[in-house]
Amino acid sequence: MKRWQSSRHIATLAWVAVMIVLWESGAWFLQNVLHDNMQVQKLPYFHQVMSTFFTHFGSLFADAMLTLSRAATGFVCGAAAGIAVAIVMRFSRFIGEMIFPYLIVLRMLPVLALAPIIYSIVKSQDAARIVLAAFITFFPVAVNMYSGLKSVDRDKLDLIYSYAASKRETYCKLMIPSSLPDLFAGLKIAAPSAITAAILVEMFGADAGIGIKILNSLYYGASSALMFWASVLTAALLGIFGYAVIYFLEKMLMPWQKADGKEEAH
Amino acid sequence: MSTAYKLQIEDVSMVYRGQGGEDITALKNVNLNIRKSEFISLLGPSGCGKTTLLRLIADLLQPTSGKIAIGGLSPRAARKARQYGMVFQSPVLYEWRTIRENICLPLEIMNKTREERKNISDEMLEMVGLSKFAECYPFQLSGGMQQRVGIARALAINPEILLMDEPFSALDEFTRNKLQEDLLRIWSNTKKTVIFVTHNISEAIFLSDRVCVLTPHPGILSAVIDIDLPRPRVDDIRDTPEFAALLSKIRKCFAGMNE
Amino acid sequence: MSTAYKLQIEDVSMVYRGQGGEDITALKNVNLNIRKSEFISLLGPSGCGKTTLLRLIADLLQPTSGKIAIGGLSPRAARKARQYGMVFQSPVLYEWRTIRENICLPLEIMNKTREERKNISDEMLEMVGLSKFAECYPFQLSGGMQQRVGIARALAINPEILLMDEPFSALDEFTRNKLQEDLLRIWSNTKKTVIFVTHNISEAIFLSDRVCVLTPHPGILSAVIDIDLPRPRVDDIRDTPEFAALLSKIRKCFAGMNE
Amino acid sequence: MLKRNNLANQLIALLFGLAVILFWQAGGFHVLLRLRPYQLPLPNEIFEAFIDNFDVMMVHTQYTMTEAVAGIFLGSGMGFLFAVFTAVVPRWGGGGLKLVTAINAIPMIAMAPIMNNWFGMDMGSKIAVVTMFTMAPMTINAYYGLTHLRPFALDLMISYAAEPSAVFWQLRLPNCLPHVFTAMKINTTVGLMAAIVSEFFVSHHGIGFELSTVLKLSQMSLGWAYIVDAAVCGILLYSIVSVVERYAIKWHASQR
Amino acid sequence: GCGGTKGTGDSAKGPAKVRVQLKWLPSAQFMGFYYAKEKGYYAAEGLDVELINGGPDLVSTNQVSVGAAEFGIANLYSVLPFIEKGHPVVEIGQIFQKSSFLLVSKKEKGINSPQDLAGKKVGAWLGSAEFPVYALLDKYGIDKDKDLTIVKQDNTMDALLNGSLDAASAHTYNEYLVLLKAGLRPEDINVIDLEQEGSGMLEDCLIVNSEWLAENKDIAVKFMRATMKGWAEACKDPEAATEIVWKYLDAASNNKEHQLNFAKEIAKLVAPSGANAAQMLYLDEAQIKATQDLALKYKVIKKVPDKVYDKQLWEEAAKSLQ
Ligand SMILES: Nc1ncnc2c1ncn2[C@@H]1O[C@H](COP(=O)(O)OP(=O)(O)OP(=O)(O)O)[C@@H](O)[C@H]1O
Ligand SMILES: Nc1ncnc2c1ncn2[C@@H]1O[C@H](COP(=O)(O)OP(=O)(O)OP(=O)(O)O)[C@@H](O)[C@H]1O
Ligand SMILES: Cc1ncc(C[n+]2csc(CCO)c2C)c(N)n1
Ligand SMILES: [Mg+2]
Ligand SMILES: [Mg+2]
Repeated sequence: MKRWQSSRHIATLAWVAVMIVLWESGAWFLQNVLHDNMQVQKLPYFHQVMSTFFTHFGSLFADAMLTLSRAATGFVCGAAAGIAVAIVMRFSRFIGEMIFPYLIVLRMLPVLALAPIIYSIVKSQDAARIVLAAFITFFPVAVNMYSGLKSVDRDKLDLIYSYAASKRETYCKLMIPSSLPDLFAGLKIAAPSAITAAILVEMFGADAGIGIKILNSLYYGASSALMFWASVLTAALLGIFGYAVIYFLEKMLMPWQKADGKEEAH
Repeated sequence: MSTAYKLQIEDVSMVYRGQGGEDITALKNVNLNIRKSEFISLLGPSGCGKTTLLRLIADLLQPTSGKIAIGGLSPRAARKARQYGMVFQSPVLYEWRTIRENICLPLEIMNKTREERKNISDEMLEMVGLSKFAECYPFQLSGGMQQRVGIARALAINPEILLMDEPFSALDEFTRNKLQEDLLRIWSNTKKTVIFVTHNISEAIFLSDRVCVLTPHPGILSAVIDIDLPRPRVDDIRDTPEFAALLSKIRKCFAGMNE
Repeated sequence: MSTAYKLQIEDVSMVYRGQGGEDITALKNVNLNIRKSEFISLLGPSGCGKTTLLRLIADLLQPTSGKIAIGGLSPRAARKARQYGMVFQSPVLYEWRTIRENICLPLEIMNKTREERKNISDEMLEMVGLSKFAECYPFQLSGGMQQRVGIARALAINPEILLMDEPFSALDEFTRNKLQEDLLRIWSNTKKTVIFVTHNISEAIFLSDRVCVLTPHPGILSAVIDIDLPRPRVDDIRDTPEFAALLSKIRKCFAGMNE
Repeated sequence: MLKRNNLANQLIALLFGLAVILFWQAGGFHVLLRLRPYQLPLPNEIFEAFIDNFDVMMVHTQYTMTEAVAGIFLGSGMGFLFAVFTAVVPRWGGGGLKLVTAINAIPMIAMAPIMNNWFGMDMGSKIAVVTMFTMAPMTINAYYGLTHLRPFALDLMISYAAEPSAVFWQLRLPNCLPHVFTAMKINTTVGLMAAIVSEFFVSHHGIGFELSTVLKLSQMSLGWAYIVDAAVCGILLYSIVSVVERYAIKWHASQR
Repeated sequence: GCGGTKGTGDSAKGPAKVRVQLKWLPSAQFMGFYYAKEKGYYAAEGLDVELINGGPDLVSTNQVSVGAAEFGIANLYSVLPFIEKGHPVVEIGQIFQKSSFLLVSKKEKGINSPQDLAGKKVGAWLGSAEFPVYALLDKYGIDKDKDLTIVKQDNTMDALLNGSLDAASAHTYNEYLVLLKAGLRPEDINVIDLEQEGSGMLEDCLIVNSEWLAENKDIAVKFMRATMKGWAEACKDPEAATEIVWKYLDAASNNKEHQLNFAKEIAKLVAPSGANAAQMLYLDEAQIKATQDLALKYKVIKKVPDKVYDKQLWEEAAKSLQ
């Protein structure tokens, strides 16, 4: 068991190592074989990005925390709304069928296009931020949760039905725990998206944040290209962090799940 | 007079829709009246509609035609009044709950206090011999152990009507005999109405006041046999000639049917 | 001499890890040799480790200690050589396949032609009495019917070693008797080695060459009893005094254990 | 009986939508949300803008849909293959799974300029963005479906010493189909969104290209016509997935 | 009441709060405001000014119109359609006195005069700054829909550098400098200067929510006065201004040398004829009319709105500054 765990870590490290080697050789290839004058923008050397990353670590970290806090607020609101709506839709088949198509319509509205109108409705940058980030988080959570709620075993439903459990209890004790795996699959998609959303919202102006770093470094050209990549890297790390939080939450909340991806005995 | 019965099944038929849209008649014109505190067994070969009938009574299915009344109530009303305790044919445990938590599920729903839950679940775990496994999750239990959890869960709430679908089929003879006796003890103490599905004829005789024999395709209630053995019944009763007579009488109901 | 045995189980123990990290010993130092074409039953109360032993033989679990050999091969090698046919305690049907497709699954894996598949599945469906339900999906079948599909699926591939985990427990007496006879017929025709888990003593006697009695906590092989009843066995054999003697002999093995 | 119920529900859903539109047309939203007429156009104005610009809109719509559909197929396909890889060799795939989710974490707006540099300013770069962002939802969902099997389902296969390919085709694949459809539903929206957002950068065609321009110029009616257009495209893609789902997994609990 | 009564305070009760919506990322482009705030000019007028950063997807005019800010910075030509549609905004000062707009191309593309743009891929900031380009094309009889491909340009110059664009829009103060920093020499770049071509349209101007203005004229005048002083001082000493701007920037993703060059270019646009506070933000009616005419011609607006600008505030402020 232990051995297996550590070999898994080694595999992750191997992946990272392979990616870095590929990255470095790609950059080298662009620079020295293709003589691409856009090499720095297209694919700067990984070690250069890392060196920028560590040189400006303090500043990147501060911005990352800012973006993370915005993302977290949006994520929590969006996920909560997603869960709630999925429950309401499953709760009443009627409501579900009535609002589901409109939910899709709503989701299809391009967020960036909606921003001006949201700004004119809520009139506060902070509130607009949360609404927009929540909007993006909402859908994967709602869809996954809804499909989980719809797949509950007939027998398990019959059991609690035979106790004439109230709807509330049916949801608390059966529907929700039984859809937790699906919900978590949705949350795993949504958590990194929430970071994306927070950064997206920074395009509407903010004092600081990873998005602002990305914007600045794009605006001022090649000299900031490394900073751009370092910021993108930071953003990706934030996303991984979000994913990891959900992953551990899942392991914590669902002890009955046997170790997933159990190895086959072929 | 009709109110003398706890359960009235009148001309009940159940037709499922098959894959190709064709009809599968699971039950046809079943009539049965069950008195309060009666112990009834439903006996019949595989696929004859026993589970279907139990599910109709429990309001988990609606009959295609006919009517079911539970002490004057509709199955729905009786269910809402929480008169039912049900043991399913498969254990139907919630995999996110430990064994104890599974047994406590209906107790929580019926708003028992934490202490009551603890006491009742302890008692039930003891009865089905799983005290040591209280904090295990279902996947850690053997098939028979899981089935016993299902039984413990149904008995925990002390319902007015106990619907049991082949509860002992996965159990060995000794465990089974012990639980049969436990069930009879509980039944005689609490005067529940029990509807017990089984395919084991001797089990049906040992437990029941009456045995209802169902024959398949479509499921028809072909005989209702009174079991006038004295109570309390103990294990030795199985070796009496009366018992043997009933056994062969019921066997005969099925004879010829099996081809 | 050792090669005379099809299956050798040497000092096998199996320990599961419990929830709190504590150990659950399911099997302890089990020793058993099984000859080729022998029909062996594993008998024992719920939770004594019957399923565990079967899974160890089938290479679905690795023993904590001890060794299992199948005609000189490791369980893994035997499995890879496709010597096993297995009936699980629960039906384990794939819900996206119809009944026929479920039965054909191993046939597909073993690259039988379409026509062979059709013929074999027709024959198996006929045997378990489900021809009419060939095109149904599992959820449309009763519990016992599902279990019969699992049996049909295992017999379809005509494996060298048949591992059956309480295959008939959800079946009524008649269906059960019929399938028992079918199984014996197939066995005597094809000379398979059968390891049959059951908690039904009379079933074990009726079918087996030898009955292995397991006692629980931890699972220990406490007795191996030769069943020297003549073959072919027919239903009437159950009423012979020899049968009764074996029955009570085995019952005694369990006596006292049940408290 | 169930059929008629469905129909009635759909009718009510339709009526609900109509009611919302009527409420909007009557200026209800403007009162409720305290909006000026120019901040939110009325349905009839949107409709007129739609009619007036129909031909141009269809050109842009086609462009964006092509990007989205191509990217969704590429991304979902790659994501699925990755999930398969991870399920087959969990030891190696596990680390890769983290990398795929890391890609999902890169903000679209940072990816668009990079992709423009790599693949030019035409469709290629937009398809690349869509591909990247539809990968993770598929990978995560498909991996879940490939590995979370019913108890003993895998044991059955193992007892047959089934080839890994048989385990895959006969067990893992059907078991994960419902999850693949969930992912495809998410991807229809993610994909369209990614296509539109990447057109907010260097571009010369597409709904996002038009939308970003038109809205900034305060041409709200036309902007909303494009918003409605995008929504219709999304629903179209979503409906296609739903219909395929209904036929592909009619055995699944969610379809009964 | 959706106007901007919020954010104002009775001067008796401490400083009046005023919000200014910048049109873009913080940079030397807004150095006059930072200067005035940092040097206490606003405080001296009894104002507490908050400068709100913009971004690529933010429409500053919209923010002012909905009351998220009282004042805003925007291109005059993009404000016009908002005013036409009835948004309660009005121009009260012109920050850039002339256009900074260039069309740049690499020498090897052979775009030596505007006529050569035909058949090329030309970048324009669609939605915010495309009209000067259209005006130029029109002047040379090039049909923007048929004779060339207009491509939506992002906030980088990568597309020009990697060759997927033949010509790109650029401001003197940033994009042109970015090209130089990317390694191009001035002689490698062909430049079409829209100001020289007579197609330049007025860019950064100061707008205000007119509903708020109606009740807060005195505050607006104070704000104007401090702002004009800020701009004058900043333009006089771009080095000092850059130091102040730097405090508002994210040091990690900015470059001080670039900001200084940036500031110097801005100074040329804001104070082309000397940095006299009373002449800052001057509203040149002829130039405004020229911009309106171009906007009308290229269908940015259907007709010239009644009231695009309000000169009264500037006059009051300028008077008190003399
Ligand atoms: N995955 C597991 N984790 C922990 N303990 C387990 C696990 N599987 C089985 N056990 C324990 O091992 C013991 C034997 O289980 P097994 O399933 O072999 O019993 P069995 O003889 O088949 O019983 P039954 O007749 O009820 O099916 C039981 O006490 C059970 O709790
Ligand atoms: N959901 C369903 N759809 C279609 N047919 C069904 C469905 N459920 C049950 N049936 C059919 O109804 C008949 C009776 O089923 P039922 O489950 O009541 O049998 P049973 O008497 O409980 O059998 P067993 O002893 O095997 O559990 C069977 O022929 C079965 O195929
Ligand atoms: C997406 C995008 N739109 C416009 C510009 C051009 N631009 C750069 S700064 C600025 C504000 C004031 O001059 C403007 C309009 C850009 N770079 N990126
Ligand atoms: Mg049944
Ligand atoms: Mg077992």
